[in-house]
This record gives sequence, C-alpha cells and structure tokens, in this order.
Amino acid sequence: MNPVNYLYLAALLFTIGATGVLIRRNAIVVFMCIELMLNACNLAFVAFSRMHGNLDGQIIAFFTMVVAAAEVVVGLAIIVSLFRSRHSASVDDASLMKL
Amino acid sequence: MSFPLLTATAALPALGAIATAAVPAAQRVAAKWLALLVSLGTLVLAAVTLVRFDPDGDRYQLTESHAWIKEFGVRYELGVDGIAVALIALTALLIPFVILAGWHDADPHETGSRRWRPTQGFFALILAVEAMVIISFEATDVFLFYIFFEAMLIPMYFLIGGFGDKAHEHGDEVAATQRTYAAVKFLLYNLVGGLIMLAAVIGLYVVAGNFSLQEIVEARANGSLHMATNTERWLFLGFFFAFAVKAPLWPLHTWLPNAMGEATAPVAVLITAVVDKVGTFAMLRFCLQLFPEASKWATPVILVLALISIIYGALLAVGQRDIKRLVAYASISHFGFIILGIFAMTSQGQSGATLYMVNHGISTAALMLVAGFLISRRGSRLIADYGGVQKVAPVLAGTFLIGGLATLSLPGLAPFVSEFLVLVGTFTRYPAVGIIATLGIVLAALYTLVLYQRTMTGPVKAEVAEMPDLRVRELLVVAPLIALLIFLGVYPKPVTDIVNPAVQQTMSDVHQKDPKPEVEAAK
Amino acid sequence: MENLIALLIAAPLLGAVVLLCGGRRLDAVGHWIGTALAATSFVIGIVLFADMLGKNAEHRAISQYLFSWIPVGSFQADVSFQLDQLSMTFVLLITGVGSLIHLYSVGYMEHDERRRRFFGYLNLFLAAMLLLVLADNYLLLYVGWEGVGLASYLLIGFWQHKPSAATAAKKAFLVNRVGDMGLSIAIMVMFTTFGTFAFGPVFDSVGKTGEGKLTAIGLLLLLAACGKSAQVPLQSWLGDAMEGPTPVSALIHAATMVTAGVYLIVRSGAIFNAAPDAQLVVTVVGAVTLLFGAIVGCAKDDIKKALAGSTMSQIGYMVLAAGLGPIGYVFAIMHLVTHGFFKAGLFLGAGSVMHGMNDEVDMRKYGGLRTYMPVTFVTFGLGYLAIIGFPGLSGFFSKDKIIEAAFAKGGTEGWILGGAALLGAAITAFYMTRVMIMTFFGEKRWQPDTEGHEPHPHESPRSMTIPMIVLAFGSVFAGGLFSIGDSFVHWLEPVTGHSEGNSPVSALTVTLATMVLLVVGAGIAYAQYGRRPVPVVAPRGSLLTRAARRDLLQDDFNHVVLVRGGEHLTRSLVYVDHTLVDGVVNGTAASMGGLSGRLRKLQNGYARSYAVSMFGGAAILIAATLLMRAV
Amino acid sequence: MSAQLAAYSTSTGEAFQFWVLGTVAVVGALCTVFMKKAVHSALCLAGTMIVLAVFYLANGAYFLGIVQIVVYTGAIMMLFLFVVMLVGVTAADSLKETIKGQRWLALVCGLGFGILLIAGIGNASIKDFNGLAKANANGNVEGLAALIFTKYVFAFEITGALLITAAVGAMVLTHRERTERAKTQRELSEQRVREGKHVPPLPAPGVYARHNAVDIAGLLPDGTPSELTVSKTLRERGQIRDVSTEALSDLKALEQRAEERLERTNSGEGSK
Repeated sequence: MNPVNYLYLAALLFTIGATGVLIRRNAIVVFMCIELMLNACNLAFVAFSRMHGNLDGQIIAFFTMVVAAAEVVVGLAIIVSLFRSRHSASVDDASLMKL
Repeated sequence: MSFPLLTATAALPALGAIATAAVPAAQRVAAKWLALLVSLGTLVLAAVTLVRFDPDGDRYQLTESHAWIKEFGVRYELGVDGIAVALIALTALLIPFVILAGWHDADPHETGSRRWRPTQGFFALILAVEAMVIISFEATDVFLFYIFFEAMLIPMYFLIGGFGDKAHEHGDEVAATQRTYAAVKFLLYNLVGGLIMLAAVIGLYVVAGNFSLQEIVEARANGSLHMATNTERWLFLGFFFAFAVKAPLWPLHTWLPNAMGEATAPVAVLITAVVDKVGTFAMLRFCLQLFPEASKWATPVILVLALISIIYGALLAVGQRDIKRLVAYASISHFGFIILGIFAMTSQGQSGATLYMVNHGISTAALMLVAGFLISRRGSRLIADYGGVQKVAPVLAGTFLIGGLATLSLPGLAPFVSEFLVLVGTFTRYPAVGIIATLGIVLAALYTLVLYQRTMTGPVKAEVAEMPDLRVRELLVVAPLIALLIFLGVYPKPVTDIVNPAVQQTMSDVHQKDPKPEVEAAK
Repeated sequence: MENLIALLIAAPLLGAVVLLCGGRRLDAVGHWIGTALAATSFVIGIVLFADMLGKNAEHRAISQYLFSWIPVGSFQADVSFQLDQLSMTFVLLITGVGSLIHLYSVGYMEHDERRRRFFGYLNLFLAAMLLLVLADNYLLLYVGWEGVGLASYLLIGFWQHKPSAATAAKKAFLVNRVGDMGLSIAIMVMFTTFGTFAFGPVFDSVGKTGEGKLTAIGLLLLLAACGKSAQVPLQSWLGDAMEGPTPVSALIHAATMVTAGVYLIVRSGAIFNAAPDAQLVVTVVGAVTLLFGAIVGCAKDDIKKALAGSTMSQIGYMVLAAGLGPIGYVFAIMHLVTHGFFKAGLFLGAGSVMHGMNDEVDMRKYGGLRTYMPVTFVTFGLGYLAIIGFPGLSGFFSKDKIIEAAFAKGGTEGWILGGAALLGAAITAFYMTRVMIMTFFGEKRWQPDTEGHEPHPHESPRSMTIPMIVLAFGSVFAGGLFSIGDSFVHWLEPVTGHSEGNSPVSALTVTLATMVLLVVGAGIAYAQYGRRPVPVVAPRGSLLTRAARRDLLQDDFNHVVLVRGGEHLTRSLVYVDHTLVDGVVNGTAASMGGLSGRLRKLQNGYARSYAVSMFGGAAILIAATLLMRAV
Repeated sequence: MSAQLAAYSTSTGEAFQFWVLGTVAVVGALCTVFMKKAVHSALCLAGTMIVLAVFYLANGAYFLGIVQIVVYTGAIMMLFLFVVMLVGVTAADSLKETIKGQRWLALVCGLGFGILLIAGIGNASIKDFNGLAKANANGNVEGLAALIFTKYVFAFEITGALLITAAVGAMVLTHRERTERAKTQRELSEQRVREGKHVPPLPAPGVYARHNAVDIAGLLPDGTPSELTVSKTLRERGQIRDVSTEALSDLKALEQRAEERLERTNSGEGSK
C-alpha cells in the first residue's frame, strides 16, 4: 500500500468535516466538525512527516493539538454563555451580522 | 545640523491642532485664542523661511532629508523653491484671517454638555489642514507628498460636513443633508483622483526605483533613467488627474460649488484659496518636472480644458442665484487661468500662474469672507434676498466691491498682474488661445458687477434695513487683505523676484524657451 | 522738474485715499480737501507747463522712472512717466476743467449726504486719468484706462439707490471691458511682435514688421478707443451714463474721459501711420459716429441725453480727424480741448438748470428760463455758439479745420468723409438750436413734480456760476488763441507730426459751406421749435425720430442678441452642469448604489452562508492552483 | 512491526489495518455529521479520533498517537460531552434546512472541494518516501523534544501563554457577575406573600407509590400532570416524563385483565 493513501483519507475527512460545518446548525456539532477538520490536517501532517523523514510535521501537528485544545476551551465557553442568554445553541440564531 | 525650519513650520500648526483639540469644553474662547496664536506663530516661521530663502541660490533650499521607510526608499525629504516658498507664505498668511473670520462660526447652539466641543474641533481641523498643506508644499519626496495630499481630505471632510451656516433658506434639516452630500462628494472626487495618483506613484517607483523628486529629475536629465514614451504618458496622466480634480479643471469641477456653497465662508476660503492650490502647485512641481515630454504631449488638450474652464466657469457664475456658488464658479474660471499659465510653457505664463495662485488666494479670501459676513447677517445665501445693502452698510459694501474688483482683475489690484502675465504668456505661444481666454475678463466683469448690483445697490430691502456695518473684528480681517491686494498690484516685484528663478528652472526642465519677439525692438 | 510728474498723480490719489478711508469725520471738510488737491495738481501742471515753454521744442519731453513694476523674463513693465506736449495739453485740460468741476460740485452736491465720497471718487478719477495720459508704456496706460473706467462706474452709479443708475453704471463698465479686451490683446500682440510695449521702442521699430501686424494692432486699439470714447459700435453706454450726477457728466462723459480714445489713437500715431487700412476704419468709425450721435441728439427730450448725443458726435469728429493721419492729429486734439471747454460748460449749464428745476431733465417741461437764470443763459448760450461753430468762437476754428482735413484726405474717401462732416455740422446746428430754444425761450411749460412741488427756477450759487463763467471764456477764446499763428500746431507738431494735405476745395469754400449749412440747420430748428409752441408731451414723430429716441435701436439689438442670448446661454449651461456633467458623476454613484443594493442581499447575516462562500472560494483557489500547474 | 518496515514500504498488515480502520474512520466522520443527537455525534467523533490515533502510531508518531488518545479523546471529547450535558442531550436537532439553498450549495461545494483536493494530491509527484527511521533513531519523544526546545522554543512558549489565556478567557466568559445581592430566604418568602402566588411550598414531583423520580410531574386530581412539580431546568429542557397516560393505561390493562377473567365467568354464564 502506498502511504499516500493516508493523505487521501485526510482529504476525505477534511471535506466531510467542512460539509458538516456548513450543514449543521447546532453549534456544538459544528464545533465537533471543526475538530474533525483539524484532526484530518493532523493526519496529513503526520503522513508528510513520514514522507520527508523529519519530525517537523509532527511538531506542527502537536502545536495544532495544543491550539485546538485552547480553541475548544474558549469556544465551548462561548457556546455555554450563548446558550445561557439565548436558550439555544443554533448558529442561525446569531445572525446580527445581517444589515 | 541647522534648525529644521521647514519641519518646524509644518509641525507648529500640527501640534497646535492637537493642543486646540485638547482644550476642555468650557474653555471655548481659550481654544480660539490658542488657534489664532498658533497660526500667527506659523506666519512668523513662514516669514523667517521667506527671509532665509535666497532667490538666486540653489534650486531647493533649507532642505532636510532623513530615511523613513528604507525598504521602499521613502525619505522624509523637504525643500522649497521660489514657488513653494511663495505659496507657504500665502497659506500661513491666510489662516489667521480664516480663523478670525470664523470666530463665531462654530459656537455650539447649547453649551450644557461637557463633552460637546465643536469649537475646539473646528479650529483644530483648520490648523491640521494648514499643517498638511504646508508640508505638501515642502515635500520633495513623491511618496511623502502623496500622503499629505491625501490626508488633508480628512480634516476638510469634517470641516465641510460638520459646520455650516447658521441659517439656511430651507431649514436645518435640509442644510444638514446638503452638507453631507457636499462633503461626501468632495471626498469621493478627491479620493478617486488620489487613488489613480497612488497607482501612478507606485508606477513611478517601479520605473525609477525611488521616490525622490530631485534624484529622479536628475537621473532623467543626465539620461541614466530612461522612460518609455507610453509609460511616461500614463504616469503623467495619473498624476495630472489627481491634480486636475483638486484644482479643479473642467469637467472634474462639480464638487467645488457644492463644497463651497455648503461650507461656512472661512472653510470655503480654505478650500479654494489654500487646499486647491496644492493641485496647481503640484502640476508645476511634479507633472512638469517628472514628465516633461508627456507634459508637452498633453498640452493641447489641457489648454483646451483650461479654456473651457475659464469661459464655462464664468458663464455659470453669471447664472448662479447663490452668492457662494457664484464665487465657486468664478474660482473655477480662475483656476482655468492658472492651469493655462502653467501649460503655456512660457516664463510669463508660469510666473503669472504662480502669482495668480497667491493673488487668487488673497482676492477670493477677501471676497468670500465679506460675503460670509453678509450672509451671516441676513441668514441667506440667495442673491435675490439682498438689495440696497450699500445704503445701510457702506463699509461692508465697499470692501465687497474691492473684493469683486480684484476678482475681475482690475488693474492696480494684484490679480491683474498675474492674469495679464498668464494671458501674455499664453498669447506669445498660442495666440488664438490667448484671445479666447481674454473673453474671460469680460465675463468676470459681468458676474462680479451683476452680483454687486443685485446685492448692494437699488432700493433698500426691508430685511436688510437693520443690517449692521462691519464690526472691528471683521474689519481686521478684511482691511489687511485689501491692503495686500493693492500693494501686490502696485509693487509685485518682491514676489516675482522670488518666483522667477524657480520658473526659469522649471522651464529648463521641460526644455522650453520663451518665443523670441518677431523683431528686436530698439531700446 | 521730472520729479513733479509723479506728484501730479499723487495729489488727487492722496485725496481719494483720504476721503474714501477717512470716514464720517471728514464729512464737513471733505469737499474742500478734494477741491484743494485737484487745484494743487493743476498748479503743478502750470509749473511744469511754464518750465516746458522755456525749452526748445525738441527738448520739451521729460520723463520720470519710478520703479520696475512687473519684471518677468523679457516682459518688463515699468512704472515710469513721460510728459511731452501732448500729455501736457491733456494734463492742463484734465486738471483745469477738473478743478473747476470740483468747485462746481461743492455747490451742486451740497444737499447730498454722501458728498465726501463723491469727491473721493472725483479725485480717484483725476488720478487715473492723469496716469493714463502720463504713462510711457501701454500697460501702465491700461491701468489708467481701467482706472478711469472704475471711477466712471462709481460715479455713474453714485445714486445707487436708483436701479437705473446702478444698471447704467454696470453697462458702462461692461461695454468698456469689451473695448479693454482690444487694448489688452493689442498689448499682447505688441509684446510678441516687438518684445516690448513701451511707447518709444514700439514706435521706433514700427518699420521692422509687416503691415498686417500693424493693422491688427491698430484695429485692436481702435476697439479700445471705441469703448472708452463711445464710438459705434460700442457707443450704447454713454446715453445711460447720464444717470450720474451732472458734474460727472461734464467732467468724465464730456470733457475728459471719453476723449481718452482720441488720445490713444493720436498717441499711437506711428502705428496708424504705417497701417492705412486701420486708419481708414478709424475714419469710417468717426464719420458714422458723428452722424449717429447727431441724429440721436436731435430726438432726445432729456437735456443731458441730447448733450450726450452731441458729445458722441463731437468725439466722432475727433476720431475722424485722428484717422486722417498727420493732417488731422493736431486738429483732433485741438477740437478735443475746445470741446472740453464748451461741452463742460454746456453740461454745467444743464446741471444748473436742473438744479433750479427740481432735477427735472425733460426739456419739454422747461421753456423761458432765460430771465430766471441769466448767468446760466449767457454761459450756456456762449457754449451753444461755440459748438455749432459760430465764426470767431472756439468751435469754429477747430471743427472747420477738421472738415478741411477730411476733404484733404483726397479721392472719393475725402469727399465722402468731408461730406459727412459737413452734414454733421448742419445737424449739430439743428439739435443745439433745439436745445437752446426749448430750454431758454418760448413760454413756461413747468409742471409740478410728483410730490406737487412747483419748481421755482433760480440762479445757482456762486460756486457753480464761477466755473461756468470760466469755461465760457474758454469756449469763446480758446480756439482763436490756438489759431493765432498756428501756435497749437507748432506746439504739438514735435509729438504728432503735421502735414498740410492737398485739399480739393479751398479753405474758404469749406468755411462758407459750413456757414450756409449752419444757418440752414439752425433755421429749421427755429422754424420747428421757435415759431410754434413746444408740446409738453412728445408727439409720436416719424419712424426716424422714434428710432432715434431709442438710440437708433442699438439697445434693442443688444437686448435681443446679447442680453437675451446670454441669459439663455447661461441658463442652459447651468442646466447642463447640473444634469450632464454632474449627472454623469451622480449616475455612476447611483448605479454603484443599485449594484451594492443587490449585492447586499447576499449578506444575510448567517455565519453558515458566509462559510459556504469561503469554502467555495477555497475550492476555486485550489482549482486555480491546479490549472496554473497544468498550464 | 519494526520501524524499518514502517519506513520504506507498507506491510500488508498495515494495508489491512488502513482499509479496515479507514472505513471505520470515514463512517464515524459521516455519523458525526449526520447524527441527530449531539451525544451520538460526539461519540462517533471520539471513535474516529481513536482510529486516527492508531494511524499516528502506524506512521511512526508514537508520541502524538498517545497524546491524541489522552488529550483529544480523553480530555477534549469529554469536555464536549460535558457541554452537551449542560446544553441538553435530548434537544435533538431537526436536520431540516432553514437557509434557502444552503444544503445544496454546501454539498456541491464539499463535493467539488473534495474532488479537487484528491485530484490535487493525485497530481502531486510524491515519489520518494524517506521514512522516519533516522529521525526516530534516538526515540520519537526525544526527537520531538529536541526540536521543540530548540527550533520551536518560541512557538512553544507562546503556545503556553495561549493556553493560559484560553483558560482565563473561558473562565471570564462563563463566569456571571452578580449585579445585585442575592435575595435571602426571608426576602423571597416576603415577596411571595406580597405577590399572592404560591404562598405554600411548591408541590413535590412524583406519583406516590408508582414513580418517585424528579423528572416525573405530579398528577392533579383529574389526572393531568402539573408542571409546577418539576424543576425549572428540566422543564426548559423538555425532559419531563409524563406518566398521566401510563396510569390510565395501567388501569385499562388491569380492567381488561379483570374483565378477561370476568368474561370467562360471563361466558361461562352465557354458555350456561
């Protein structure tokens, strides 16, 4: 098997995640889809790391994880406070950007 | 290193603007005095610059040069030639009068709020404009010039849109709408011009590799910088478009009547007498020096446009019903003369154009400020609302008449000298253009005298019967301007002496010589 | 002595500044200050004249250089003066008549609360007029030229509360501006041709250029002269200018300013001598105007307008003479001087009549005034005799010479021009007799004015009669004095040159013909107005009379063609500016607004919608990258 | 599996593992997207992540594989579950689209994007496959540590700062400042009396003798449930279990059973 297949898998997962972000309205699920996309990227980084024979790709994946953790913390906090004030976790309810 | 006089001249009003803006709301009067003192201080610095300037010395004097943005070769480079020094003097001279004339223009309606400080803002903005205009005259780095050329739009926008005449014939709400319209129009026109110029500035950098006016001109002169004909023409058009909007040249003029009509008289003076001069000045300094061949290539079209401006502006001035718009159209006509003089490419034309910038500044300031005093008394800008003012306010009428006579270029007053020089300069190279332009002086007489007749003479209208004559503050504004108009009309030599060498150098930049007379007259 | 020249101008200029800036404090003495400074100028003129007489004819011209005015490259304009015999003649005329009229105005304007200002304007006029005749280059002359225009504007419109006065003033200035355009273009042509516009250098190098250029310059100068001297086709302002106070009409619109055109042509004699075509046009303009003015003068019932027509006509004589070249220059100036005396006298007389008649100007409401105003009657009468060319009086000598010179032009032109001049003399006799009879003879036709005040004609105060008497002396004796031994010819000859033409008809024949025509003209007038009572309301009159009353329809022409046309033009241009020029800009802005209004709908505020577009954008970027690689 | 093999080629074992676990991952991802309930989505996601962790291990990223399981699946996903619990597990999303054309656009974009991405990878010339044998020679964790504390030390420090900021941020966001003093019990009771509503304590939940859970509304005398009896939180989440019909159906069943027995009797009587 060609290790490039890992990249195809990563691309597929990323696309699924992105589509999920677009389709779902529940903020939590949207957030999970984002995590899925990040993980897909990580997989690609790890695969690249193996291809190039150095560890930089893994380092980046590591940082991605850390940043993702930070992001999840803040993001979930935002969702919770949103839910508190609106009693809903739907992203469509937050449409104040409309003119 | 010597004292950075040019920086100081521009920095003083800039600092003054900040200080004025910071004056607390209650100290309204203090802010006015502070602004006046700062402008007078700037005048002193400008006078020192004028004295330190040696007309027969180097082309650019009192130069300062510091690296600024190294990566792009942008330098903080200042220097003045005779043309710039004359215009700096004009600017520094007019601002105190503008401030004095607008003494009560920005008094708030109610004085309760502690954070509402329109007065401070008004005077701070005026000083900011002064600082930017002065540095535009001083900058010899194209990029530096561009920044301030554009930046002065910001304070002007707020001055036009934020402050209007106290009374308006259609009520406050309509006045606010029209003011906003005028301010936005002003901004958009000039921004479009500025953006096109930005493209040309970047283009110039790509071609020349730096922004220094002197270096580029030198490189072009000694052949080390070659510009393809088409490149030069496009760059020229980019620069010229921005300056033509600011000047303003027909058909890019329609923002001026709106802006001058809606703004208060002092701000209108600021627009036409100070800010617009940057446009014509820049034609002389940047268009001609950087792109001499393209300038010559474009001359026929520009002359025709200038000619249209002259006649068209004058005819439209005749047809106006609003005093301030009339002056605005008259200014368009006069800017036509200035541009005509610049592109006639004769020493008389260019010296005349430079002189015209100075004289037009003074004469329009005199006329517009008196018109402003008149309007503030009656609360209307419509000519038809006046009549017989001469009878009740003879001094006001007299000063208005002198301002008008200056506008129609009566010999003995300063504008005559410049207008005649422009006409002669144009005639020696393009006789037909010169003759048609002369028609402008007849039309000038028409709109000025019609304005004077309708407002000042005839039976006294009931609404103006109680009109007070000029007050001491107002007289203090007008009298020096009139004295200056007469002085420069009788003895313009001090100015021409400063301007002539710079014009000669510009002429040699564009490789032009005055046409020789047909026969050498016996002396 | 040279340094006195500037003082000539400085004295009245000082007066103007002091009086106009002085404020109400000077109201009480202002008129005397003005008069004194005018007289000062006259005294300086006399001193210079005496000095000039003491020198040889060749060395009489003096000059004074003050400072460099506009130096730009080869364009060098100086403020410098020259005083030669021609200028001297004008200086004396201007300051002399001017001083007298100042004196007269003291009485005439006594009841006007703005008298100080009036004297300020008069002084300003004197200064500008002196600058005009003393300048040694065309540009400085131009300053004086427009300066007198300004003074004229201010003085015609002196009673600004009357809309008619304000309109007349504006009209005068505008029409003059059209003429001034000619002068300024003439200066430009001179500068491009000769590289200078100072009198001496230009005249010296006239021979070096082609006749075409000189003709152009000559015609342009003529245009300027037409404007200032109210010659056809720029004559329309003079009649309206009578809205000004009468002393102004006397000084500016009769004796001095309106003759500036003649001065310009005579001064530029060197140019005209080399451009015969231009000269011909000058003579034609002069001939046409002298008939035109005379015809208009016949029909006017307003005493001042009748005199204005006469002024136009007399200046026509001068222009005709000036167009004749060296044969005529001297006589043009001579007629100018004598005309200055008698026309000023006539106007002052008219003013005196109006002063006694509650400012009534309609001659049909005068009549029989000779017993009420004896001094006015006598001085006016002497002026009358002088203007119609009664033998022995001033007008006789000067006008006769012009008619002779016109014949001496030779050829068909000579006959036509001479004939026109003769005809003009006859008409002059007619209309002046008409004025004289309607005003001073016949029965009283006075009527109360609108407020019911019955006029009480009375003789004017001393300050008014003295100038009239002095001018009457001038009207009687000046011509004779000038002609004794051709003294005036010899006086001016060094400046203008002089030649005797070969007249196809002898001088005596001309004189006799003039006399006959004079008697005929006066006789017709007597038959029409002296023998029969003058109707108070003007009869309808013939077509010509009606046209002449309306200034031969010239105003109607101007109104229809220039005023109406101009109004339409400006109105349509305002429309064009608003809809077309501004419309393009606003249209662009509106279409941008419309487009963004559409695009705005894409911004529905849902984060997911924006995310779709981002995602789509990313897809497009990838596609582009792949495509770029593929290519 | 030796590192050598993992580096240069892929063993059949790895291929087998890839195809099986890869399928699981994709199915898990799809379920994450399409499951109606957030809890199910979260569980599916956790499954996918564990599969990914295995892939990391297979690719020689031993450290990351462990971190993925411990931090991601263990910590982050649990955090998600907590939030789901807070926000409401049962609040099932309707998958009905509200924005016009959004779903189609999203699908088209996703499809296009995926195809392009995969085509891009297919197009890329990835020939040489170096493997991590050399890099992992001193051990994977040591290799990573050497890089993190030398080349990426600034990024590492900044990430630390980021984490602290995030922690503080989360606290700030979720912490609600009290704007007024909390009312004492006395004040609350006084207020109740003043308003005249529910002066006595609220009724207790549960139906005696049958159900005593807190999410079951007490029944009124007519047999309808009273919402007052359950807590506000449950009420808002819609997590009230209604047993009013249950009692009736129980009764019905009882009656039926009784009748059945009686019927027999009745039928007996009838047959008699």
